Amino acid sequence: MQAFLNQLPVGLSIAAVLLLIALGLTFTFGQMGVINMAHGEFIMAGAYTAYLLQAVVGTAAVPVALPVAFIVAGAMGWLLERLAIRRFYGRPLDTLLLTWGVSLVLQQLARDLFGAPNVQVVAPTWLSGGLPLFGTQIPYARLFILALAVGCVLAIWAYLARSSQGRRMQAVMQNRQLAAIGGINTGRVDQLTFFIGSGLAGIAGVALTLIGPVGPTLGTYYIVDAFLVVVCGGLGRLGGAVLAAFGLGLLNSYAEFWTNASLAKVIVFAVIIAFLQIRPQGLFVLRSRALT
Amino acid sequence: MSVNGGGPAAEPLLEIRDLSVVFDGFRALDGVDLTVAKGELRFLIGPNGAGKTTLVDVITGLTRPATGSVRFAGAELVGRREHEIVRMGVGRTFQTSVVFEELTVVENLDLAASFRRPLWSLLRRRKGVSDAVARALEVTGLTDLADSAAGTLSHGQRQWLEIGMLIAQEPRLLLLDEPVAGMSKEERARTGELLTRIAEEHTVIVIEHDMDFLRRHASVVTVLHEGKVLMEGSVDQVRNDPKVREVYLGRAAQPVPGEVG
Amino acid sequence: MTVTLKTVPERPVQRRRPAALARVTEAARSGPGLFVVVALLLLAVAPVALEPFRLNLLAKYLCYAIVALGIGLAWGRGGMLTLGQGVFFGIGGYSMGMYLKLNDAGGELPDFMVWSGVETLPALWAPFRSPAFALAAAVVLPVAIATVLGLLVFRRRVRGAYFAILTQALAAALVILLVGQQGLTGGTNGLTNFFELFGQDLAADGTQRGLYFVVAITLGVLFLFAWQLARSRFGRLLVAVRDAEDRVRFLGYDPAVVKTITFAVAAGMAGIAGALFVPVVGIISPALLGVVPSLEFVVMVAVGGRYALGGAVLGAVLMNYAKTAFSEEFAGGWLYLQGALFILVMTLAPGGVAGLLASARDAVARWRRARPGWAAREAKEAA
Amino acid sequence: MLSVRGLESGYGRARVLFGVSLDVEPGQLVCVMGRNGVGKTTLLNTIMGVIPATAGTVTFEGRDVTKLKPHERVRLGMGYVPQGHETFPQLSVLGNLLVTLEASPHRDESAIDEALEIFPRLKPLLKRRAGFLSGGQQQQLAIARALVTRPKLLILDEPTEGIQPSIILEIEEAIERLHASGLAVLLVEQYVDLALRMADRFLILDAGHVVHSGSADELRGEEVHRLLAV
Amino acid sequence: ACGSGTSQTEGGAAGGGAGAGDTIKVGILHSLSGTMAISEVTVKDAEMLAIEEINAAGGVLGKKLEPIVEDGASDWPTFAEKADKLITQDKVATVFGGWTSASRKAMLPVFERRKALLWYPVQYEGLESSPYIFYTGATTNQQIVPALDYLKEEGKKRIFLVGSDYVFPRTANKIIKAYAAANGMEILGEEYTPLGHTEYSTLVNKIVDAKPDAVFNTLNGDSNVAFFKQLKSAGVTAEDTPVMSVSIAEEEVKGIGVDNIAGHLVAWNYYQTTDLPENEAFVKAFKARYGEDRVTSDPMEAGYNAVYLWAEAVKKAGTTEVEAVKKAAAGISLKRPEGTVTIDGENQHLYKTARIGVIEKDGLIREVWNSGEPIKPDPYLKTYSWAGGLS
Ligand SMILES: Nc1ncnc2c1ncn2[C@@H]1O[C@H](COP(=O)(O)OP(=O)(O)OP(=O)(O)O)[C@@H](O)[C@H]1O
Ligand SMILES: Nc1ncnc2c1ncn2[C@@H]1O[C@H](COP(=O)(O)OP(=O)(O)OP(=O)(O)O)[C@@H](O)[C@H]1O
Ligand SMILES: NC(N)=O
Ligand SMILES: [Mg+2]
Ligand SMILES: [Mg+2]
Repeated sequence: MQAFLNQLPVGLSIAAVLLLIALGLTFTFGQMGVINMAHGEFIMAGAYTAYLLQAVVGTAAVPVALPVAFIVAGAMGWLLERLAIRRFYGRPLDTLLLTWGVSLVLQQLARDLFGAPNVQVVAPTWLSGGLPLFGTQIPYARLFILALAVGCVLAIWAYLARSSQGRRMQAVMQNRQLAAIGGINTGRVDQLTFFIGSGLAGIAGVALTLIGPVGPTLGTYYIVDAFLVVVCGGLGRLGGAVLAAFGLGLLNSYAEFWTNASLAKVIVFAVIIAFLQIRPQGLFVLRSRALT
Repeated sequence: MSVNGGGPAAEPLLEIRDLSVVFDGFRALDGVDLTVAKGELRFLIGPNGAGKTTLVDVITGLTRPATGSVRFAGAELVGRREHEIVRMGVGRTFQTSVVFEELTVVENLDLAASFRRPLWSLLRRRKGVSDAVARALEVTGLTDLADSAAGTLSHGQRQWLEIGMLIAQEPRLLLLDEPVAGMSKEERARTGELLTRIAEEHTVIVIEHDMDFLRRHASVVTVLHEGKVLMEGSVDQVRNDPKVREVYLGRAAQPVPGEVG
Repeated sequence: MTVTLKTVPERPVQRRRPAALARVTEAARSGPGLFVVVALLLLAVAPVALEPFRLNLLAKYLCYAIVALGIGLAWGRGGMLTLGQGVFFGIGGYSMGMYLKLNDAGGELPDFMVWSGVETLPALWAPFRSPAFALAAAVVLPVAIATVLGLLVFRRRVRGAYFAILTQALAAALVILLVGQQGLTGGTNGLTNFFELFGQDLAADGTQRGLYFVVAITLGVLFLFAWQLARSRFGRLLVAVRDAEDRVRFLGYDPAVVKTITFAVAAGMAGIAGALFVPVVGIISPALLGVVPSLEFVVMVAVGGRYALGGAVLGAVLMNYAKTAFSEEFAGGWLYLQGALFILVMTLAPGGVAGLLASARDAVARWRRARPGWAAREAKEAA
Repeated sequence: MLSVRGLESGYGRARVLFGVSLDVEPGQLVCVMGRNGVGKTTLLNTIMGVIPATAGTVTFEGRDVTKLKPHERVRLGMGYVPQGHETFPQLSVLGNLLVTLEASPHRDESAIDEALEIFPRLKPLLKRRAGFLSGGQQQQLAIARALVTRPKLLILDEPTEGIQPSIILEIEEAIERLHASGLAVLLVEQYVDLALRMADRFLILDAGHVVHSGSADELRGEEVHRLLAV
Repeated sequence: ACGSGTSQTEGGAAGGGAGAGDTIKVGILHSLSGTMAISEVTVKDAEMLAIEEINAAGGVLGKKLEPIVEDGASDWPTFAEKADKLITQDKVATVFGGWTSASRKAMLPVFERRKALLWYPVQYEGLESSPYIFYTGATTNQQIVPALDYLKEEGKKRIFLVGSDYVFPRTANKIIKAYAAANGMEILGEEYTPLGHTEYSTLVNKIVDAKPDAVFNTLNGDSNVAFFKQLKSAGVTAEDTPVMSVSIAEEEVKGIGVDNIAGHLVAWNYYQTTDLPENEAFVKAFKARYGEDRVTSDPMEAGYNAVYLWAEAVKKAGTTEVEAVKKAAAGISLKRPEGTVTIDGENQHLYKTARIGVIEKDGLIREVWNSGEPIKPDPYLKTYSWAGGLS
């Protein structure tokens, strides 16, 4: 029982990380059907933004970087959309390959700009230490990430469900041509969607500087997991992504506690395959009348 | 195979009993009973949203009913997978036609005609055009377009191709969902002739809103309304039924659009 | 009115490709002449013209080409973007590697087991003493796994991006598993340090040349097989499943079966490629079959041209040749180059090199037809 | 109001339209007819900019719109209901209406009520996902959606396709009412009689060419059938 | 910024042209791209420095050295392919290269088959002694065993093992467990994570639960960053629970963040701070060549040494011919930045001095213990009674 309680906050904190990195994908993958393999590199860009800002603002880099990284990564996403992705709507699998090429280039670019070795972002002092709970301590950094994830989820939800921009985005995703002849400037909607999705990656990147390495390959460590969250959640379903992130986070933490990290990963994959047997389209399914 | 349809008393090919479909609490079908005899040409009409397409969806395995049974030639269809139902001899078209855009018209038809072949024989290359395909090409008038990709067909041409594919399948029961929608008058007439020809040898259920078409080709009509069978009868009975006029035909039941005076 | 963006998975995915791409598919139907030319180049010219080191590299590229061929079928024709071909390649490779290790160890424990502290040969290894078993396993295991997996996921209508990501996760999981079971699999090191194959010294130039012929001929045979498959009714059916899977059900076919068969064929090809790869290159390790190599297989196909089977082969040889050549010239820049090349191909020539060639041929044909007198000549020929 | 001159377009290298010209004067109802596959939908799509014109011009209210994007044409007052009753399947019926309303220049919510007055059968369905509607319901929604932008010219591609007879009458009435209130309409319609009853002018298309055009009176009786059966 | 990450053949001072007879080609084979580039590029830099220095001093046998640089791309089969290319195509006299054991294992058959020489510069798991490889990094009895000795001396008896899931950590831990059993130490846990793993909260929780005296860390690469960050934010301090690492050198400390790792222990044979005149010269030359902000580390120094050791053997043999060089190499002893190293002719490893260091706030490592004299290499641990059952 103690072990169970101990792992609970661990699972939650893993979930928060998964959720934060997957949120941007709910936008680009879920809303636009773009499988953006360079999402990981936008995360990396966010992390390096914090690193660069550190030279200016010192230990306040993490909080200051949040909005800046959103804009930096967002701008990168916007550029990618303008230069390449807009030729690819309706060919989601092609975007996967295209953006993989982009991700290779961005990684090498980071290596040339910042060097191959990892760099360090110093966390603000108020994020060091942790909250004692169930005999262990939950690091403040994790709580910060959790709060950040919850904040982003709420903001996105409000945006998608309540704003006219969000509705427009959904319309474009569901029927691009119809949206255009309904008077919607689909190009602008695409740009904005990609900007926000990529910007969220930037925010995730800043958060990740608190717990992991900051280097050119940062993105590659998270990208597969992030996609799995989106897949399990159901394409473009915010609620699904949240549930999936928490499900996978908890599963991961308990599986690792009772076995080991390697086996836990394998178990998680196995569970996902089994899960997709039951819910092939993820937790929250977008239903429609097939063929009609 | 060609059992020529006898009278209404002929043995039933399709028996639907107490069929209900519920979508998120909304009853799209509500206790539908329907019997179609072998060789019959049955028309299914009803207001938009009455549940006609849903009924076809259930018969063909696309939608699971909440309750009820669909028996085809004595076998239960509910619970079977779509392709199994097709293999039992039930074919359908779709309200919005779906064809394989990258394949040519012939290839579309050929695939439709080939499902009974053993899988390994599919590994051989198609040589020439089989009889079933040739017939489908001829009756749909798509011979000229035989080698164009189906993706380049117009709306109406696609509808023809869909019907052609259905014919090539040689099913025992054909379900046609609004086959003449979007067709010009002459094409409607041609489709009607085609339908009459098919109905000589097959059992057919047609969903259609075009009353002119209905009057020309239908004998027995079933009217669906709000998920229930409102009535069943001849075209005239249906057209003169006040309830049908109210919910379906509208005030001016007589001058139905498309009728030439 | 066509809907060009269909991301809702349950709707039939009907992509309307640029007309040029449809033509590429057509182009794939021609070309026995080209096949003969390439076969002659590979079998008669290359072994004479290339020194052993280069010939060995070519053999390696051709192994990759076999994998690419399978992907060309599954992805180009069937629309199944498999990001986990490394798994099947690896199973084939490990099957072969296990046999070679046991053969070299002469019934004793393979070297890596000794230093991993394994004392008796694991039961899993025992049957691989038999070369026949190993060769069979290299094909049968990938096919069996792909069949089971395919039936599981395709029956549940998991497709498109879901399938892609799932197979990617599979590759990631297998790598972790292989790395973690060091005593059984050699861990990260994988299996290497092989000495002989069927009594021949693997290092000898003669053996390597022989292996080259085996690889080239295998590729040729598999190519013809894939070609026939693509031209057959089954090939048409596969395209139909790719474009409107749900509609295919109403033609009386089970798309899950069609997809599973194709996926299994692709897996079998990858397995064969893996088994050939090991004696040619002399190593099989998790690094060869993880997420990145699996993606690279797909990249080869995309660059070569996914709509033409020959494109897959071409892409595999071109990409790997470029990789070798560039990394010899400017090591670190390879990533830029690969990335840039790839972005360019995907944006400007989605049909890949084969697509460009087909367009070029079209252009030439148009130009010739435009010349006066052409129509008359054509009419005469037709008569 | 709408003036099309020498319009040509097609798909890839396949040309479908060959120099089509037509005019819609303010308040006029112009009907395009022709057999399946002659290029009616292609014509409308080219007029709306969904397919680029390879030659010719489209002028709307004196402004050359040939190079404008579809959404820009909508903003100028061209409303389009495409063939095949398309919707945004995951949005509710109300969402479908709102999203076009919000993209329109006027953004006046009462336009939704006006549209619902014309199609009262949509009222109980407002909260339903559009993708789950029946074919006929989707068609009504599609027309209502075009109406909420308060177009000056309404372009309809076979609006009665798949509609129950009573509603065809309602749609017909609605179009007539809109027409009577001064709205210009460009209509593709297969029901000859309906077309003839409503149209001020008509146009018959065959194989991408205009084979006949004129006022409704010129086209009574048998001639229409002769022309359409070419 | 790594000075010359993408250069190919950085010629010696004289820039020896293609004219065959006047240069000796040597191969440099490290990962210049991929995940291992981060570490291996630094070793390549050190090796290039040694070549430049030797060339500046007149070369070997009167000829300049001409380095041919190839990229192993962090991919083991590529290492094998490139090794073969260097040997058969470029006909190099010897190759300096490799970092991971996996890359070495992949290259080994190539060198043995072609009877060519590889100089491998990184500490490794032992249990190997190829006649065509010279091992200039530490084997286990020169790094892991002394580290355990040190922990034992410090009274750290309850140990938790953490490692990346591959051959080096697993073999190292096997040795550690054997050592522990013989020396009254207790192993509280043994955990492996995949390479590149970044989520350590569960593992840290297990450590917190087990309350070990020390953690023995064989994690490799980026995982170390995540591990130390998460360890620190869970409240585990170097005072209470020091972590002894064997794969973290000066280069890695920066990326982990000095704050996160200061006070923890490492075991190597060399630090930038090693107080010897030879080292002072090395560090000075290195910084002059590559920049003041660069640091030197154990594998770099071992790579740097490898070039000098080979050059010395060639001089002694009077030829670059492999068998002669091997014979000449046995017993060569040089004063190097880490102290005196001597080639053990029996197994082609080096006698090396073991050093335990603590990571300081400035990111450098201060030596707190050393073995006093170079330890004879014993890759199979034959001289350790407790290691009897290991291989
Ligand atoms: N999957 C679904 N989820 C929710 N509601 C649905 C679904 N499918 C159908 N409906 C609803 O069920 C009712 C019946 O629809 P159906 O398509 O069967 O009508 P129909 O009789 O074919 O109409 P039409 O003639 O207009 O095509 C409609 O109100 C529709 O909105
Ligand atoms: N996407 C396309 N690619 C290539 N050719 C096409 C495409 N869409 C239509 N066509 C061709 O263009 C011609 C005109 O098609 P269009 O859809 O405009 O006809 P239509 O008059 O609207 O017919 P319908 O009454 O059936 O709707 C058709 O013959 C068809 O073959
Ligand atoms: N030899 C190593 N550290 O892999
Ligand atoms: Mg219907
Ligand atoms: Mg049309």
